[in-house]
Amino acid sequence: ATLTIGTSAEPSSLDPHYHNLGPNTRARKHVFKSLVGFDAKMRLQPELAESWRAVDDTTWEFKLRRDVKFHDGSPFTAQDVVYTVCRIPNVANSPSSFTVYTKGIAAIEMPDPHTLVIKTAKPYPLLPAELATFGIISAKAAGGEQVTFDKAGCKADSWPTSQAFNDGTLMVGTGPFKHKEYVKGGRQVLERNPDYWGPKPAWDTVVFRPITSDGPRVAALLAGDVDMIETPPVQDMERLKGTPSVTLAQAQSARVIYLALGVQDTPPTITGTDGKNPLKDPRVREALSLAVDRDAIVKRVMQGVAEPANQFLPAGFFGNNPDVKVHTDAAKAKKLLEEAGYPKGFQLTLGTPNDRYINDDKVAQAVAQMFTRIGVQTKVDATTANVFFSKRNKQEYSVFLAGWQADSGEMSSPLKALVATPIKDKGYGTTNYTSWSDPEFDGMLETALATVDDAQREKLLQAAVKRAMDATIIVPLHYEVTVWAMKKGLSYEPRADQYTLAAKVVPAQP
Amino acid sequence: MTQPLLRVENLQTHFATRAGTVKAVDGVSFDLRRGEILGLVGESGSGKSVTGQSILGLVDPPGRIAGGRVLFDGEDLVTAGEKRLRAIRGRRIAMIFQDPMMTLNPVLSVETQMVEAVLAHDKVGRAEARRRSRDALGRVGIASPEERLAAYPHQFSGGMRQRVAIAIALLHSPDLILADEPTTALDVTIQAQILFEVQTLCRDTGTALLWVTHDLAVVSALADRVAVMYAGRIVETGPIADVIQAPRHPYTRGLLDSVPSRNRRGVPLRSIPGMTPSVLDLPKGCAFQPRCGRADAACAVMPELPENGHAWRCWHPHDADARGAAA
Amino acid sequence: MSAAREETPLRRLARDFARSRVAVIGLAVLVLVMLAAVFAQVVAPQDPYDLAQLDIMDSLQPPGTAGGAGWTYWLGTDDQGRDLWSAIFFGLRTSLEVGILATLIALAVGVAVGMLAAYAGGAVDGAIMRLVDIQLSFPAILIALILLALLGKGVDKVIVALAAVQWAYYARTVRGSALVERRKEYVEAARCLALPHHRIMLRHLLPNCLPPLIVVATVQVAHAIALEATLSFLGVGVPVTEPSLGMLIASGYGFMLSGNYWVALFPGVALLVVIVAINLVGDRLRDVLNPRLSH
Amino acid sequence: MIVFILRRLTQSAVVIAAMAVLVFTGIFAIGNPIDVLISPEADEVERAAAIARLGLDQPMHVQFARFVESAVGGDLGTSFVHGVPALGLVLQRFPATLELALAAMLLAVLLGIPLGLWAGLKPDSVAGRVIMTGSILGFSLPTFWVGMMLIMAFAVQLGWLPAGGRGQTASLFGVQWSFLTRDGLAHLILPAINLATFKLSLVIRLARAGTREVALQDYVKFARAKGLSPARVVGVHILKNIMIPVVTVLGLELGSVIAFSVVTESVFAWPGMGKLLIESILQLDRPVVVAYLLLTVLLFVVINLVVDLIYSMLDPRIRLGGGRA
Amino acid sequence: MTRPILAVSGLSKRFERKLDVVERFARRLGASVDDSVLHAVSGVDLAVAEGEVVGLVGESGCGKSTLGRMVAGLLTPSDGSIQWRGTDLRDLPPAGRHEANLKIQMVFQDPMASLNPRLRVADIIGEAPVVHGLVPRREAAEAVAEMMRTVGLDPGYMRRYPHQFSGGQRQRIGIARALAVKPDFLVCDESVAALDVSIQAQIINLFMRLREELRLTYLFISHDLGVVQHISDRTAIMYLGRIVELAPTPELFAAPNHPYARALLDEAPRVTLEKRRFAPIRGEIPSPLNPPAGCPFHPRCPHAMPRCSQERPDLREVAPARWSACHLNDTL
Ligand SMILES: Nc1ncnc2c1ncn2[C@@H]1O[C@H](COP(=O)(O)OP(=O)(O)OP(=O)(O)O)[C@@H](O)[C@H]1O
Ligand SMILES: Nc1ncnc2c1ncn2[C@@H]1O[C@H](COP(=O)(O)OP(=O)(O)OP(=O)(O)O)[C@@H](O)[C@H]1O
Ligand SMILES: [Mg+2]
Ligand SMILES: [Mg+2]
Ligand code: NI
Repeated sequence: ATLTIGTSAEPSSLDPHYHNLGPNTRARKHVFKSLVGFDAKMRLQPELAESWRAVDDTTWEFKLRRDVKFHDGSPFTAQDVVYTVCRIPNVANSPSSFTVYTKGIAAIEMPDPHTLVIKTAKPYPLLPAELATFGIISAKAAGGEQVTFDKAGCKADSWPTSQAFNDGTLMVGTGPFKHKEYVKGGRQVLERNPDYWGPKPAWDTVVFRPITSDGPRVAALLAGDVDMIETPPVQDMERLKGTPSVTLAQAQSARVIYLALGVQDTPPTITGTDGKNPLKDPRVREALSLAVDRDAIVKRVMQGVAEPANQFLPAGFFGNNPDVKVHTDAAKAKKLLEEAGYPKGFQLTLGTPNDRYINDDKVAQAVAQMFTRIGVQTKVDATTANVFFSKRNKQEYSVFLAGWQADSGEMSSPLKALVATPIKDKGYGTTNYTSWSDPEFDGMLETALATVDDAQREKLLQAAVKRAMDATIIVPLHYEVTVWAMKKGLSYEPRADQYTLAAKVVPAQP
Repeated sequence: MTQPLLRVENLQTHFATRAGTVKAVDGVSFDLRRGEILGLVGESGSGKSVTGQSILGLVDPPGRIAGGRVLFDGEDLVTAGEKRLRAIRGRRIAMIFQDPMMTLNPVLSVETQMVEAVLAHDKVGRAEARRRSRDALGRVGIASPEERLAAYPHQFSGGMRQRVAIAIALLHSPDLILADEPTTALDVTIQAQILFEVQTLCRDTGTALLWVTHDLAVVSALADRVAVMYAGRIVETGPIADVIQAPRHPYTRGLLDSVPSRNRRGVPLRSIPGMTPSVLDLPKGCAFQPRCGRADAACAVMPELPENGHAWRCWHPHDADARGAAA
Repeated sequence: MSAAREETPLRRLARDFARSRVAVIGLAVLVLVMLAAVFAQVVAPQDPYDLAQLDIMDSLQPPGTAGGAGWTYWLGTDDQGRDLWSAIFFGLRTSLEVGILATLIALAVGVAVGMLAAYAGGAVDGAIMRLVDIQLSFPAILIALILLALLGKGVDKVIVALAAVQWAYYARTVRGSALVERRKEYVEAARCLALPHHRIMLRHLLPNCLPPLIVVATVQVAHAIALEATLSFLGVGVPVTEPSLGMLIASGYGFMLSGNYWVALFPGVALLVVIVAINLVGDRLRDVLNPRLSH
Repeated sequence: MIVFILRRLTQSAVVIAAMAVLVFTGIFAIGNPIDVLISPEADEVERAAAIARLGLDQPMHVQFARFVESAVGGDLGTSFVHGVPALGLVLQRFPATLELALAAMLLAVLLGIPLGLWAGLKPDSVAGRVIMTGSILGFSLPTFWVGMMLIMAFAVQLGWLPAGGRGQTASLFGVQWSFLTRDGLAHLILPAINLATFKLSLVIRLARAGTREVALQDYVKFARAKGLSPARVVGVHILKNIMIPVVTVLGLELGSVIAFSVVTESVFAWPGMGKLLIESILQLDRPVVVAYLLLTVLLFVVINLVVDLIYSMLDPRIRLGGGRA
Repeated sequence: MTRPILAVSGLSKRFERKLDVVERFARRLGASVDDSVLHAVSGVDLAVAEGEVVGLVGESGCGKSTLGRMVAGLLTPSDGSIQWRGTDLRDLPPAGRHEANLKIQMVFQDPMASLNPRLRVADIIGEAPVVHGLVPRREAAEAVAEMMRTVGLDPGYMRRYPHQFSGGQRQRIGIARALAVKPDFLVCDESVAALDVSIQAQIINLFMRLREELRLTYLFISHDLGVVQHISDRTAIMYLGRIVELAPTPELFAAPNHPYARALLDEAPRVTLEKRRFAPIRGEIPSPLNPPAGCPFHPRCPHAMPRCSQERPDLREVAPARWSACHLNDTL
């Protein structure tokens, strides 16, 4: 049987290490498995590694599966992992590579072909999660059987080009599907890997068709062109729900949509305050948070296809602090503004992309309405993602709307990126464009990130979340809910990581 | 007397325009015998061209023939069907237009345009059609017709183009050629050449010719008979010499008197006062009366045009011997 | 020729124009629409740009729903809770503003450049016309797309982008008719009378070059409106917070498959009516002003 | 003729050069592609490395010089996003767009000219008026709206035709074409109609205006006076004359059809260059945008040349006059 | 003859088209493109006495209009000089030249195209005198009315537009416009050619009346021999940019000297009583792009001799006041 899936975005390359991007990873996961995987709830699960354990704070041991064969029939061994880790920093032209996830590795040892010992320089609890981000390629197919790991840079005659993946020559993986055909912009065709070590997929052939416009993607499903689509627009949910030939699957994702409140000394987009930045006053920040009616946004703008957010990751995710709550109280918000010395409010421009997140600009407009209602006259500057991100990264917005997806599925990811004080070479505060800096918080986070024990780490993270939320630097709005729509007769277990995995699509049991 | 080749009886051609009905031709009648040359003269807008086109049923909407008969060899062309007309057009009655720049299709070669004219009426091969075309070109005095066939109209001068048009008209040796001011746009020396060809051809083939022009001089040199039109009607007709020598209608006379070379040098010309009336609001009765020195109450009724040799449509014609000062 | 009533060219134009009923209807619609757009504040119950007047809880109400603020949403609301009836008027205003201003700017630039080229001739003419050729040989939508990607969003930027892609049409048209008119004897007569150059250009040449320009301009207004709608659809037009008709449609586009047909339908219809009306008027003007078809 | 071609080529060279500079500086000014491309979790070291890999650490004029240098050698750079040669990327998408554009053009011409002739010959008839009204509508409707309506009607409601995508393709001359397979053809119909709507209206109007003008000319009357059948008068004498303006405009329009396919391709998810362009602009994939525009300019040059040749075939005054056009 | 009011000597006009860069390059590649020089008028000498009417006849494209337009200051001569009342126009100071330019006015051929359709008659006639300060703005209306009366138009029509007039009336407006700046010299370029015979006669009469009343001098360009014969004192016949014969009108028409003049006069149709056999000269006017060497008329001339194709005959006085450019005059 053939399964045709309409995807909302196309991978920019089939090279699994070229670009750390959702669609690329989705495509990768069909053909190249990684050491560690995520289940639908984004909990770690074994993949090519059968099991793993922390030998000590800086040493990890992975036991690899023994029954795994690459698509070309050759067996999967530890050398393939070593080669993959070596290759990752050597992808030509990669705009955004996976080196962030391999950097922590200080050394790799292979006691036997199915055991890996990985050493880190510091305690690195996130290692297994980060090993889940990239797929393992075949060292043999790429001619890298002799390559050994070297922290300073591995040596090889040449590294495979992305082109070799795009044209199929190196599409030799360990996944449930084999590469068959790829027409850029047109389709990607996969066929079942009969020798797959895991549960066999239900489909002989899978066709991915990128249909990036929302309407046509839904139309293609309704017209029967495709069997399943990713992320139908929330506007069409009602209709899809009412269409008997269609079933839906939806799952809360690990992506939070938030507002970031900038505390720069001179606010870039606030006027009416004599040049002062009102957001430096915690009361004002709290007032803004109180002004936001998250239920209204979820119900109206997101058509119910979202979950009001009170922190960076929904309940159930590692590090979620059940004690953290947010409220909506316009009256109190006004009062707080008054106390802070802004009884008449001020003027604010809210930056937002308009093509990055689901209904991003509409959410921003709703927020603007709500801010305006408590007296902060808010304008929305909605631009395409490229312009928005450039401006944001130059801190040209006092308040902006953005989203964060925790790829590792745990709280450290958003905290490290959004709230921590930026430290360039350590990857802290990479997306903290608020000028916010709280040394105490930084310390809490650092401790957590060095704690390998999960239970203890979770506690630390929960405390850090509380501290961050109390400062109201980030105002969480909602968690995106990922939706799949498919023909009646199919079922899909919705995934928090938002990936559409053909192997998990099954004909419904009668 | 034998039946005339062409007999136009009370022809009326009207144009329905936004401003009202334009009676461009309003009761024109004349005869044309085989081999005869009739000059149709009159000022701009008097209805000469429309008359010519009405004969072949070529008036485009909003114009239509509102009445009258056009008897060609006894057959009424006004009531004839489009198919019948097509059989006559080009074969028995040919037509030449005024502007040689505009009568040939600029994007088709001369050969195409001639051959299609042959093939429209005769079922002959292309080679034969081509041969005939070449001969026709030769007959109108075009040097090396073989090469010229392949040329396009813009490669010809005005005079040459008019010759091509005439050659096309001659392809089927028609009985009648309607020539609508074919030399007006040409220089005198070229005009003389064309007139020479036409004259020779008519004499040799016995083709009848209706020569429409506003130039009395050309008509006087070429035609056997003349008909003078004013505001859609013929006001005077007769053998050319009679009309020129003794114009009876005041308009004809005024026209002749206006010709500078018939006046003494330097003295004011005896012109017709006033201006050509708009066809839309003609006075009742004689259309010329507002400009006529002789008009009186009688002119409110349209005079008839008697049907004989030299005839005129006027209540107060000039005397036959009272000639103007041109002598 | 009736001596009593004086016939100015304008009056003649009006009379000829009025002979086509469809065109008169088109003109009437256009005038109505313009008035509605100008007086949008008065005609529309809600100011859709004033966020304080919007309530997200009123979003996507079907036509005829009673709104929270005491009036009825006759055409329903969009996803922001904007009253569509009001939004259409304000959108019309933006669309017309974009269309007309862009056209006027382009017209001004084009006429100046075109006249200069025609009157100066020679190398100046050559250089200008090459520029125009280059501009014209490149599709408007691409230039606008790139320009807008460059300039960012905003009504003013759209206007600039549209003017930048349109000026060449006018330049070419003006130059074309100026060259024709320039050869006419009345211009020679003016030169013979030693009238100053600027006077000949402005008083004699320009008015006679206007008819084709008027036609081009009307059509271009319609084009500009449609182009702006398309650009907004592609995500590079006016900002979402001040939606033009195109933007309204573009955001309604997302609702086409859902049950909320009104969000896309009504602005679409409004846009259609405006463009058709303009085109009808333009078409009629073309017929009336074209001397070759006038009889 | 040589002069003509030479002149066109010189002009085109200028256009291409100007375009290259404009586009390059323009896109440069829009924003930093790194902001979009790089993973937000990446740290500064990683950022710097990526910037260096893409060559974005150099000042603009150096980047431009490098670009020109390799462009002369036929290399328009490597896509930031896709990591493959930009030109190859665009070229790969080119057949899809070309196919769509040609199909639309064909539709526009094959329907537009007869309809325009009809409307021109009988301007006051009911059919003539209907055609003209239709063409005004076609002229006025925004393309994306029409496209969506078509999908709604024919794909969603009636289910006759697929809603988007390119469908099955077959290979001809080593290129994949849709029209060779049934499925592909079915996929082609709606987008082609969508893209053709505007041009169709344009052709109708041109043909009608031309016909009305040509029909008044003396040579048409003369052709009738020769006793030619109406079919020949219309089919040869009138048609050949109106083809001249139609061909000129169509030549220019083929370019704009290719450009406008941006919209249709977005609506119908047609995997052509236009869609690639939009994506590339949004992702600031500079090399691809530049490659696209340069390719388009080149295409226009070729089209214009072809049009001029056809034009001169149609109009002997140009072909034989030897004058400047 | 008194001192001429206007004299031209050696007046020439060439329309040149130079190759541009691309074309020059193309020529290197073997394309057949060349600079082209069109000799519209070549070395014309002509003097017009005050109050005189000089007719200029010739066939289409022979350069009549070009000559007229040079005289009227609309074209700059390529060579030669124009003297206004004895002074070379080039030697005059700008103000003087401006004045001289106003003194020479032109009446055009096409009664429709020569009037700006968007101006009222009052503006058409009154604009120039007001702009040049000949008439104060306040008195403009009166001046226009006066002018209209002069040319036989009803001043009541002052506020009308050109399209509301008939062809003859329009031509009168054109004349009034020229007269409004009080010229001494009128160049009439085919000013009656587009009119019907009956109207043409009225306009000719008007020209003759104005000549008397305003002491005007005319250069009367026409291809209609009858008109020229009627109106002009002297007639010049042009062929391919040159004057081939110049003589008092009656003498010229009675006995043309130049073979071309003879052919022209012969072939001009005139109203006669008997039918005529046409015996035209063959051939057509050669292109002024490459005029034949020697006598321009020699390819068509029935009397051409070998010398005619080599040596160009000068315009010489062959009899008192009669000038002709033909080698035959030498052999006599
Ligand atoms: N298509 C038309 N629509 C309306 N009126 C027309 C049309 N064709 C001709 N007429 C009118 O018919 C009258 C006669 O026109 P016609 O062309 O026969 O004049 P003519 O004598 O040939 O003039 P000319 O010497 O200028 O050719 C004119 O008043 C003209 O306005
Ligand atoms: N502006 C110009 N550029 C190039 N050639 C010109 C120009 N004006 C006139 N000519 C050419 O100069 C020659 C003489 O033209 P001119 O108009 O003086 O002739 P004409 O005797 O007035 O003819 P007609 O009787 O047709 O008015 C013609 O061959 C014409 O093509
Ligand atoms: Mg006529
Ligand atoms: Mg002339
Ligand atoms: Ni009488």
